[in-house]
Amino acid sequence: MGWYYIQGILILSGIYLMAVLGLSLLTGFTGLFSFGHAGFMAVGAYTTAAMTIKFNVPFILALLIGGLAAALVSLVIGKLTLNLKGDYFCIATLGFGEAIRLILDNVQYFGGARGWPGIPLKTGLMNVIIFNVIAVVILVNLIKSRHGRNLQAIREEEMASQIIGINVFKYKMISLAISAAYAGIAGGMLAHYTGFLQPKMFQLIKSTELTIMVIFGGLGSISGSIIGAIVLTSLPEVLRAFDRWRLVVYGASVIFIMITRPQGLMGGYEITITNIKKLISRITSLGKKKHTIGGDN
Amino acid sequence: MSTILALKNVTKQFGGLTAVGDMCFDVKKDSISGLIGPNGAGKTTIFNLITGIYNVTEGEILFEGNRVDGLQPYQIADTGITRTFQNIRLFKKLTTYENILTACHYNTDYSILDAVIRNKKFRTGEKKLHQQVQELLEIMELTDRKDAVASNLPYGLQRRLEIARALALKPKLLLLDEPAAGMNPDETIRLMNLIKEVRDRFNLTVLVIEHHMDLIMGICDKIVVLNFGKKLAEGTTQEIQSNSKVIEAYLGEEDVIC
Amino acid sequence: SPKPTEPAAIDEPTEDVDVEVVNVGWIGSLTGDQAVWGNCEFNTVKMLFEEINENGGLLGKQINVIGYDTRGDAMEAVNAVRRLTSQDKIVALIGPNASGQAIAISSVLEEMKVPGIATVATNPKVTVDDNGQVKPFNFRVCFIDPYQGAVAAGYAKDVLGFTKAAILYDVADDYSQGLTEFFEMTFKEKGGEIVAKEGFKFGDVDFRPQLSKIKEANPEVLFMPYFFKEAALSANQARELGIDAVLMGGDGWPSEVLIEMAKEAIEGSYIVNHLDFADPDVQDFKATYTAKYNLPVELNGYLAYDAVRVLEQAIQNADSFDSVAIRDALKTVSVKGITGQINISADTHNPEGKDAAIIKIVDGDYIFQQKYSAE
Amino acid sequence: MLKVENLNVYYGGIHALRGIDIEVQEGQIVSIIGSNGAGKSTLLNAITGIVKPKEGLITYKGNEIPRTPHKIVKLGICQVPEGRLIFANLTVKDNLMMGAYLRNDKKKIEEDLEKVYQLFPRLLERINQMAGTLSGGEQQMLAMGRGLMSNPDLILLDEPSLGLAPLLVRTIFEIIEDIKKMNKTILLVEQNAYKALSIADKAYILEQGVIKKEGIAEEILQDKSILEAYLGKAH
Amino acid sequence: MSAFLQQMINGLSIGSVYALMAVGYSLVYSIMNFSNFAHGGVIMIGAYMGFFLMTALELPFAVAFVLAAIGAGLLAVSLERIAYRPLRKRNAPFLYFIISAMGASIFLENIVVATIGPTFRTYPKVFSSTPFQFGQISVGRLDAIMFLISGISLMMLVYIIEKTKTGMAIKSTAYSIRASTLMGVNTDRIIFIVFGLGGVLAGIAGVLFGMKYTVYPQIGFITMKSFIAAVFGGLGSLPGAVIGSILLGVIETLTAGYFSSQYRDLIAFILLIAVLIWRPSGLMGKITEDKA
Ligand SMILES: Nc1ncnc2c1ncn2[C@@H]1O[C@H](COP(=O)(O)OP(=O)(O)OP(=O)(O)O)[C@@H](O)[C@H]1O
Ligand SMILES: Nc1ncnc2c1ncn2[C@@H]1O[C@H](COP(=O)(O)OP(=O)(O)OP(=O)(O)O)[C@@H](O)[C@H]1O
Ligand SMILES: CC(C)C[C@H](N)C(=O)O
Ligand SMILES: [Mg+2]
Ligand SMILES: [Mg+2]
Repeated sequence: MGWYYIQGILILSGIYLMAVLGLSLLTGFTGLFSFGHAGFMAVGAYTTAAMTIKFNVPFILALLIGGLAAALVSLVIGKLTLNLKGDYFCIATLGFGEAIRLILDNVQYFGGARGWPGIPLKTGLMNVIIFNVIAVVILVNLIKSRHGRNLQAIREEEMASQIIGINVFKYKMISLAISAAYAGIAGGMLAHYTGFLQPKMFQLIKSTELTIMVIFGGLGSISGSIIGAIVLTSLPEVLRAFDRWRLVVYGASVIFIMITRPQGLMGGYEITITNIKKLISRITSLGKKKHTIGGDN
Repeated sequence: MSTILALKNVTKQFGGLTAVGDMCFDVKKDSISGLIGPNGAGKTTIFNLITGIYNVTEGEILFEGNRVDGLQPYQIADTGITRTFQNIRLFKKLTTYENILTACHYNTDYSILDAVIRNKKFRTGEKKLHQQVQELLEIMELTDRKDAVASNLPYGLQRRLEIARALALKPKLLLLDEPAAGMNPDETIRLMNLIKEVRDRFNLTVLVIEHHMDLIMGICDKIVVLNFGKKLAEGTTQEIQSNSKVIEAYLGEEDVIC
Repeated sequence: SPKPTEPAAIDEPTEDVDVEVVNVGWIGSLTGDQAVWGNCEFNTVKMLFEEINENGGLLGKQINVIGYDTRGDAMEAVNAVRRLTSQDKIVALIGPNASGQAIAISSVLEEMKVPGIATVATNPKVTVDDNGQVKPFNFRVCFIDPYQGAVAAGYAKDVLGFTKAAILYDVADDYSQGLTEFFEMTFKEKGGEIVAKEGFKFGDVDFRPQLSKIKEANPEVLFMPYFFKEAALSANQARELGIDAVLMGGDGWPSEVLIEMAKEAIEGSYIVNHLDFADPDVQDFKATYTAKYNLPVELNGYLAYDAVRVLEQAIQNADSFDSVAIRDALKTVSVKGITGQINISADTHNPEGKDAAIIKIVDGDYIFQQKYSAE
Repeated sequence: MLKVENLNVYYGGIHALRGIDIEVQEGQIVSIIGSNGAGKSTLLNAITGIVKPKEGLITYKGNEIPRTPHKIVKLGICQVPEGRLIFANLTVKDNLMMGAYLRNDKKKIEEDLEKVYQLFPRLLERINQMAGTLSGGEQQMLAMGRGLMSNPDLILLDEPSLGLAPLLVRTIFEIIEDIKKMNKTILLVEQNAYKALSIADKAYILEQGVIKKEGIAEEILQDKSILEAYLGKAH
Repeated sequence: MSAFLQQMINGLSIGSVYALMAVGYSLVYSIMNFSNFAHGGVIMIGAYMGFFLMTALELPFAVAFVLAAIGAGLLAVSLERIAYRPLRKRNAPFLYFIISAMGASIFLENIVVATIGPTFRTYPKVFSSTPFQFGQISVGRLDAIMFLISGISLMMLVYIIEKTKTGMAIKSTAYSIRASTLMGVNTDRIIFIVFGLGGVLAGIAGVLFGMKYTVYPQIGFITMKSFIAAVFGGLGSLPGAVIGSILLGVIETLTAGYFSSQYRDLIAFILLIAVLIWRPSGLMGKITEDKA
């Protein structure tokens, strides 16, 4: 296996990781489930590509503009839908995600449904890594602050959050906007990695894949999301050898994970230096007994 | 003593049902007042109206002289009113410590940007919060359970944690909805003392709903009795205990055992 | 259906190109709506290179064909070509079997400097970019849509004598859009009238709202420039709604499946095709293929055959497996294919002067009418 | 009628019931008292099959009870659960009818429905209201009423007086005595120990998953030391 | 005028396809409170079963139809066993069910691709393709049949749910499995019945869909629309599902017929969002207020 190929998988994992980190904030820490994140990726992707191609904006700046555009769109969507309960919110986001795609289908300026080839290839391993490191730091710092705690309170118990003075709607908006910005940047990186954009790339199934990654890693665990993104992005590549059984295996694994380990790989735990130390001391005290990270069942 | 909370002709209807009708009463600052009445009389509904969870159909609610009806629940919390719930609503998967810490968020004002770059403002703010949590844990005698996940706490402690969480807001008015439900007599008495203590320490005004008459009679300066969404009586504990309408509708003839 | 070669079976490709085995890539739909075509194309490519290998290979080397499925999806096609060019180190690519995918991958071929020969991708943009610049590494062996559209329009107007045409097309497909555009242009130029033009999107199965509108416009001929599945469904629905116009399609139609699905509805329809299936020149190939795979040859098989011949010739002319050298050789290749003489033009990378074959569906059979060429 | 022997229940690592033995005679009221978290609800849940004991034998009318709750209900055992568990999405009436789910005697069901309305006139007033919007006390009445609708032989009550107004608390205990008069057997879990003991024939005191004391209810009620030790010093 | 009527007929016919799919969807939602995205997969398998029973085994249509419906019902029930029951026993949040369902749908689609192959198949002709002709307007025979079958199955379902004890048990189980158990409801059986019924409906929808269009592994995709229709009408409300479907079919058709066919799907989704904003629980869904 050539380095070029491995690098490709890493870049792709990194791109999805970016989106998954955002979704993790929304789903894992705020308790909102979105099936429309592919839509935000699409907004970011098309905006970024338009910036670099049509307006000659430098790539990094264009990415940020792409993220911003996705965040702005998310604010409009949030304004309309964040009051919906549970599954209806989920479905509304699904509707929006699909609507964004269908609108792009009709924007001939970007090639419409047929797609937009020839986007310059600018996404490299280096800039993906840098963006992700920054994204993780921002996320961790946010979560370990009063603002992050407010989000988690909303996840746990919405009415009680109101009562302790949390502006639930505002915080949901913030969470949605940040996660959309992450997805938007991911979209921009994707555009400049594949060199080709087509609205079809951002179908519902993409949103689902992102959610699967978050859940696979474990809701409310950033390290889980990171592992989830990398494992699940490379899985289909690794499974290419299975040929047409590839997606059969993929589908079966999704079910298998859900029914055997529904709390996800990390089950809400984080890999941190202190946790690793704890783990090591536990392992040593347990003697030779094998132990998984995060312990609990 | 001045009036801190006033309900003026407050009505709440659900479809055709008038859950609360033309309700008027005042709560004096620094007092402990009781709200009692038969099941379904509209007590919880009044709490829901005061805290903005339901909108009033008619009438006004004044807090420290300002209208609060029509505000969002979080805005009402801003003005200094908070509550506990009849059906406990803790942040179930968070620990005792985290439950209180979250509720302390008011007492610092660093922004999201401050948090992301971890500047001085953030660090001093956080430090303040953690100190406050420690204090509250001690007062509410929860220190030894601070790392327990809320949903695993025994019922009694869960109720106490709800009160601690409410206190973290440094409220002026605390509404307690059946804080002693599911507690045995002994625990009820301890709770009663705790409420008094907390009131003195934090300069609180308390409005409490209870069906345990020991508690109500033991701590309330004033009692409002509801029946069918209307005010049936209002007065001191003695007045209420001897009020024949109250006895008929709520207390019953014999001496009630908690 | 036959299994594609397992990419897993390939040994670690060495960085050095000068080894005994050289990789040639293929992509196309092995699954999805056009799987019948993709499979036939892949089978053909594999079969021909096996023959070549048996006869001593090319320039003394054995050729290994690596193929990936695109599910008919442009994005998948891009991924597959990236993998072929970077990991599998192919020297040239054959396929894919539709314009949408071919246009999407063209920039990857340019970036990786690996030449590709499209089989049946007829949209002009496959080899030429928006500014009319030819794409250095993209070639094809079929005629293009301006020509195909003109042939269809010309035949409808001049030979069949229709003056009122309607078009139903797939907005999500480059091929369908291109063909529509050129049909419309020529038909109007020739004095005909387009009385209705309606779109749908890939994946749709119900076309009755659009067809009802078309029916209102009362056309004499209904042009349906898209693939056979949609063609069959929409033809059935058109008849059901009482549209009795003559139906006409492009090279997206020819397939056994079409007849199977819509035998009655498409009776008497016309198709613009790349070749006459009954042409004596193609019978050999047809026989060998059917003997080997026990399947009929689909349209793509013939063009894949020609693509292999073109590539073979180019490699021999270049006398090297260097991708750039092969590209240079491709620019001037001239071989006799089974769909006609193929002279690649250095300016457009298209074969020059290939005639179209008009086919009529009679009694559920593809019956050749005449060669027809638009001037 | 009901016999529980050496019952052990675990929640993960928590050993919630440690070798419980109890016995309920037909026609009796048996009270189980104990502080929060003692395991009272767990005991009832184990009897109705909601939680699966790790060890132990439960026999009803001499036969070992089945494992699945719905089969247990069929035997005539009915639980009015803690926290009410009414069907919030059904009307009051439908909730009551769900109580009679296993019954087919239409006439008798109508009669019992009338009886429930008599006991709890408030429910009649709210007959078409969605149960989820009832007040806490109303929900408790509904849960009781629903339990009665199944016309059980053995009825398990888990803190039926929780959240009820004083007057109603008394009514509830009267109703419990009425139910007993209807020749039913009652296993009662209560915080309100005095009330519970005063109507019971027999009582068990449960502490941290272990039976600390059992005996005739009246005797326990007289025993000051027990009262102080297990029921608090308040009285 | 006749053009308009024809478009209305088209809309009704598309709507009844959606309805057949949406009702099964909604039924499962009404009890499990999650969107069973594997429903599309069951429809697809149903369509294949009908096809092979008729072609490979050469069974008469009626027999194949019934067997395919039963087969799909069994498939749905087994899916419940494998993919949902373990989650149910664990009280997992609804999203986990959705994800598991999506996994199932990916699995079903691709197992068909891998085994039967990706090409599409055409049903043998059962009903004549000559439509009923009313002046200028034509109504396809199959369309009329589908319309009828959606109507009948809906009425049967509504009867079961609203008028029978089993129906009440379905509703109570939907709310709380635990409490229902305590009423003596065999909740496993209720869930079995619901999934079985949903599966049978899916099978019926699959066969009819296959006959009308074709059979291919991606049929499930079309259920997206019926899902929208179900949300539209109010999730969990069966009449809502049908009304939503018919409305969606008609609106889509009119959009395509009088506005632009490209915007057909977009309009569908915009409508979905508009309805949710206007009525957060769909046209016929119940709005429940959270009670403190
Ligand atoms: N959201 C609602 N919709 C319809 N009716 C409601 C709603 N909320 C409360 N009610 C009705 O309003 C009345 C008052 O209810 P409330 O919860 O305030 O009673 P309460 O006094 O707190 O009783 P309890 O002591 O039993 O808790 C009840 O009859 C109840 O059924
Ligand atoms: N589902 C559960 N998971 C884990 N632990 C549980 C669970 N249910 C109960 N427990 C624990 O088991 C013990 C017994 O609980 P149980 O509910 O039976 O007590 P109880 O006597 O009914 O208390 P209360 O008076 O509060 O109702 C408690 O320590 C409780 O925390
Ligand atoms: C197989 C062919 C019908 C493909 C078509 N000519 C295209 O360019 O997409
Ligand atoms: Mg209340
Ligand atoms: Mg209990």
